[in-house]
Amino acid sequence: MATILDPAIGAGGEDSPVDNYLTHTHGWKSWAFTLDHKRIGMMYLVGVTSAFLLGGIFALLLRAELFTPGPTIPLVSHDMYNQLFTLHGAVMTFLFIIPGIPAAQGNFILPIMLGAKDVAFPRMNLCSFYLWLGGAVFFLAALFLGGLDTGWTFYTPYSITTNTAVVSATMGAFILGFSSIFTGLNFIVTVHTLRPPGMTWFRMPLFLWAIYGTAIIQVLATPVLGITLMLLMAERIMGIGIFDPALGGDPVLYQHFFWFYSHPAVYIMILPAMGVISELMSTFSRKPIFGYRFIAMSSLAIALLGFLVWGHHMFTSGQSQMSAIVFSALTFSVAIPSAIKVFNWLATMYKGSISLATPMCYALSFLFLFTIGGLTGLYLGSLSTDIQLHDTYFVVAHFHYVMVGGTLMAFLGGVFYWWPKMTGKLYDEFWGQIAAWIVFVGFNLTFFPQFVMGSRGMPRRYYNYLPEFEFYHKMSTIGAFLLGVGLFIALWVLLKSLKSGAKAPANPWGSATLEWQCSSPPPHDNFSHTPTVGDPYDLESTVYDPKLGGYKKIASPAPAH
Amino acid sequence: MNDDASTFVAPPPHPGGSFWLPVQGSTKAPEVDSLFHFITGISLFFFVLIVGLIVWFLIQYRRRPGIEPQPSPHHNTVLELSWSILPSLLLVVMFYRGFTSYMDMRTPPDGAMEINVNAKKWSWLFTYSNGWGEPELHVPRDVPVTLVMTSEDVIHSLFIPAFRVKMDVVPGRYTKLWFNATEVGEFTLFCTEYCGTRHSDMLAKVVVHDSVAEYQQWLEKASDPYTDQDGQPRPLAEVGAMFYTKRGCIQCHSTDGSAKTGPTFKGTFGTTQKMTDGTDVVIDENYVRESILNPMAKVRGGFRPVMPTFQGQLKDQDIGAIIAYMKSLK
Amino acid sequence: MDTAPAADAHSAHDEHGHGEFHVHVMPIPVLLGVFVALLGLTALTVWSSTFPLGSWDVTLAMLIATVKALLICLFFMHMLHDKPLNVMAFLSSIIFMALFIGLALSDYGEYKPEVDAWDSSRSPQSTTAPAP
Amino acid sequence: MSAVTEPATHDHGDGHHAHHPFQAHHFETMEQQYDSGKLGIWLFLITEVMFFSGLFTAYAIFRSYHPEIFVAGHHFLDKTLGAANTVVLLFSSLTMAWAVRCAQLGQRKGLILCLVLTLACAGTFMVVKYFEYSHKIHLGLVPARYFSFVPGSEHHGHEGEHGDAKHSDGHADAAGHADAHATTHDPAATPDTLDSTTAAQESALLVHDQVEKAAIEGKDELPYRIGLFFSIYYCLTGLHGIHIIAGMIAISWILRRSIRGDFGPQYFGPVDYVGLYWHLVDLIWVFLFPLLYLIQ
Repeated sequence: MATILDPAIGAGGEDSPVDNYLTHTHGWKSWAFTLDHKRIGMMYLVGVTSAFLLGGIFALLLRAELFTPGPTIPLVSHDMYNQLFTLHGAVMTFLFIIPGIPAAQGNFILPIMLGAKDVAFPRMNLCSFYLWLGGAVFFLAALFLGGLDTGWTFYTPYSITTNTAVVSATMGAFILGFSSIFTGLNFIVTVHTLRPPGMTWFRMPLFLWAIYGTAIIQVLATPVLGITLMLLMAERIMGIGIFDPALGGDPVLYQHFFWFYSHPAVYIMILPAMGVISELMSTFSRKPIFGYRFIAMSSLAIALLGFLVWGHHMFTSGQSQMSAIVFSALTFSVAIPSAIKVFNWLATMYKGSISLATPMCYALSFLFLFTIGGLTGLYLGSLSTDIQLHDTYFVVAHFHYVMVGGTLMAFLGGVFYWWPKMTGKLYDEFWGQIAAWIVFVGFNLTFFPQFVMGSRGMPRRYYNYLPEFEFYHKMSTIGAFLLGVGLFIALWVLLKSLKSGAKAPANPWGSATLEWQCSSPPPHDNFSHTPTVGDPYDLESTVYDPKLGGYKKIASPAPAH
Repeated sequence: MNDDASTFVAPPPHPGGSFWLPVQGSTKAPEVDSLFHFITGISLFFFVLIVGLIVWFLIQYRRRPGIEPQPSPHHNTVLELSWSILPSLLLVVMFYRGFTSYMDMRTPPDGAMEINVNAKKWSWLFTYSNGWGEPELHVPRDVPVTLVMTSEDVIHSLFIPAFRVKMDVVPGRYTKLWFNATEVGEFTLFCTEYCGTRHSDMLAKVVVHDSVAEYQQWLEKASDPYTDQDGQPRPLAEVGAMFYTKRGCIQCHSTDGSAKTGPTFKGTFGTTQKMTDGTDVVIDENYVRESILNPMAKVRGGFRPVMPTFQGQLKDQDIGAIIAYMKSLK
Repeated sequence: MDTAPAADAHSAHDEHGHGEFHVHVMPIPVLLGVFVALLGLTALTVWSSTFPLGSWDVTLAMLIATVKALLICLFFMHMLHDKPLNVMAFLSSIIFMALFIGLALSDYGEYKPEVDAWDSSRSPQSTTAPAP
Repeated sequence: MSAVTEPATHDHGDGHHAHHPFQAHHFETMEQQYDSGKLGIWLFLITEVMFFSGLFTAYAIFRSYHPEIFVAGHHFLDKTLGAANTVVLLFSSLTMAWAVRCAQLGQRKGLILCLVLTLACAGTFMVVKYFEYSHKIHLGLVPARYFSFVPGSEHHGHEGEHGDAKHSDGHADAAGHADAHATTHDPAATPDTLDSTTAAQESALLVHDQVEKAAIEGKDELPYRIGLFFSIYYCLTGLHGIHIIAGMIAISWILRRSIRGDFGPQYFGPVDYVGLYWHLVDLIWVFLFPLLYLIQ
């Protein structure tokens, strides 16, 4: 658990009471059985980051093995390599990127940003964290019970016939599904019933719209993952044969089941990231967000359209022509809301006063990388080019650009942005920006060569590859280690700030959303007085106060909205 | 020799490929490539537009003391509608072009030459019109070829980058794929659906013959292993060695005494070996024939029962050749 | 999920004291009436299954089951007097289920000939698929 | 909802505010707490519907494209037991709705009586299922891989023929346990054929009470994918059975609290939410019964 901090008694800040959510109660029991959404958010943050570290180690081992065409590092045989990429995929998706922003930052920020005292069902929130922990335990158990070599997609009939610990891993993913459902359910009810007076739907910050859209997907799609994994376990234990061709079943049916959840799941991953970026863009350009309603509505549009397009993962998997055409057409419809958001963020920067603080560095790299990720999705959406590019490194590069370039950048931007609020400490701005740019360069060096490799025909999940691709693999491996270095520096910057960071003012960035109206770190009950709900992007109403080292809210001259 | 290294000798990459895409080896390749470059053009335009704007805004509106953000509109419905409708027109064009060439790529012309493909854990088998099976795919130039594919265990996927074709090989049903090769020479065929340990070694060579005559000539010579180039009968053991490599025995049975997934062939013929159920069996003609056709009947002690059956892929004469080859490995 | 902004969730003020709130209580005759109707429909569907209706029997059985489901939802589950948000949420889950079943069904139908071709070719001597 | 915590620092705007003993600290009024609970349970019911949607999809696909296995398979299901179970569940739905009514009106004794009745019905439902399952497993009618039913062997006197030491213990997911230690039968025991039209005409109008004699006289051919019918049957009814048990646990928790006298006109949320869950489980059975039992 995070070390218990004793915040230095801040000189400034009109109400930085000694009593905040970290010092309200002490002892590990007060953390283990807490009902406070802020503590649950912090516990999730620690858990999710360690899962990311574990997944990252698998990634570096994997990339090291691919440095040369044949076997490269000792002890890594065919089977070991297959387990490395499977565990990298499974740990990263189920343990890090799906719970990442919604559970770690959403849990902490949503109630405060909404102006509520806590989420609607605090006990279900704690239960969701322990389900995440339970799921993680099952994954680690699978590690020692023979590993997992089916790919994070568990495609049948391979996942039925292999003798690795598939049942333990699927049980882990099954439990993590419930953790995700509980989080989503909690957020929908909180947003619907716990809004304070004055907080109408169109006065909510865009981060809440994004989290609300994500919660809809979590509630509607995750149960289908639950039934898919339960049927897979029944296949292995009872031999029900629905997905097993040897018993008359159909493996393509499994792919329909799996992708019906997994495509909405990629929107569970990207939507919260878009929410964070909307906040960062407005705050660090000192300008209200451009096209608020369009961004809010495109969040919901992505959430609902996300359910219509799962077939584009199966264009070459034996799916019928008619379905492929229908899915390809629908896939292009999903590209529009994302494009609207990117253009609106750009318009927000117009005539602003842009500061390159660390969160903004991550937000800008999000814009750059997510644009490439989105545009390469067009190749995979149109049918004939997808025939050539499916299951090659082009797809690997595409989804890493969208997931790492998108969600991880927004996750890091969000962590740095809310770090003063969460811990009451300011991090070292210089090293933060250095780390951000190393991560940006390292990322591009890792994944851009994979686009070229992929379109030239390099299939994915290959242990041995043809010598003609060696140059690109070498660049990609070097880039991967550079990315690793950048991420470790970022982690070091944050941890150092815990020890020796300056005391954070209530509103260091000058944002107008509610979470900056309470002290950093916030008191146990979020607001000693019910907050006055104004326009979340009325930035003229906050003025920099050098004595405070932060911004202070003044009566805004005219409702600018 | 490290057990993990690949045993496949890949032909060198065919000249004529561009930076992004391999050589255009089939009639459909130019169509796919032109859509690829069309989308690249659009993507480059939007990419340069967006990144250019970001850089310009960063320089122009960088936060400096004394510079306050000037008032600017917070929403402009006309602008919003324009940057939703215009891109969607481009998307419709992309979809339409992808859809039309996809329809051609998925409906084989009637009268195309049929070759049956059998994929199994980590090797390909192409069965030609005269029933002869080869681990290599030989096709004549400018003749539409349809591959009728099925798998014997898990899902594989046949991908020939040069021909821009890819289709999964699904157990429990047939899937089709067709192409019309235009470039003569040798290409590589990959498996692109994860299928287990040696997924990355499941490659095959694709040879495009210059004319139908040359292809027919190759087929005759290949489908009669018992006579060599100049018509003399080839020694049985040598034919057995060829089957040993072509039918994939090499992947699990070694000939240097070392045990791999399966027992070694070296020095086992005629000896008595213990089976998994403890009984002793003499390794004679009958045992080899039975183990090839029904491998689960008598499994050697200490080995996993994973050998697939070769029923219908090895004629009796071929099994005789393999037995002769095993005898020669004293 | 409805996108229209729901009415302001709750009144800003709350009455003095416990904040009384009234929920519709289902009268006993309605409960019993609905129960009898459900029994009747069950008998109907069992009775109708004895007739050889061919492919129509599924549609008829589903029709009766849907009527029974509606009865349970409206009365036993108070959907009649519930907030529209809950009702629309539940209906959206039915829509997404129909979407899943519909697209998966149509896809399997399209490539079924390839499965049948393989079935018929799976004659005894090809042992790729042991009969279960 | 969370137990009452009287927040020390938190004082409400309009002076002292008498909190209901079961009002959680972060809710303004009891109505807000009830509304959030109601939305919460409806969202949970949505996840249940989507959870079962997977099984209904599998059913729909195999029913519409391999109808012969359903026609052949449904003979082994006993319609009368199914109908009895439906009536039992409908009655339990009535008593549950009545229990919610009693809770709203504060009639403690009526509430306890209705809850006990609902629990009793749920129990009888599971007992009936136990008999159905154990009988089928005894005959070898289990999911595809271990399907070892030999036509004609179900008549009396052939008990020991395929004497597999199957004993079905408990009814939770009997198929699961039974198969775990099912003896490894040679799955190819059942001859397979694709043409099952003879079976269809044969069974058109046979309605018997005894399942052994019912529809299988003289029918010796079973379609190739017959095991899949039983896979879908066990998955659907087994999962539904698990949800019944979860419902029984929830109802007994509500029963304990109502005996303690927690519920009244101002605080009856939990009874309402468990009631809604129970009605959904009954709803699923309303669809399951005709789909599995009443097939032409």
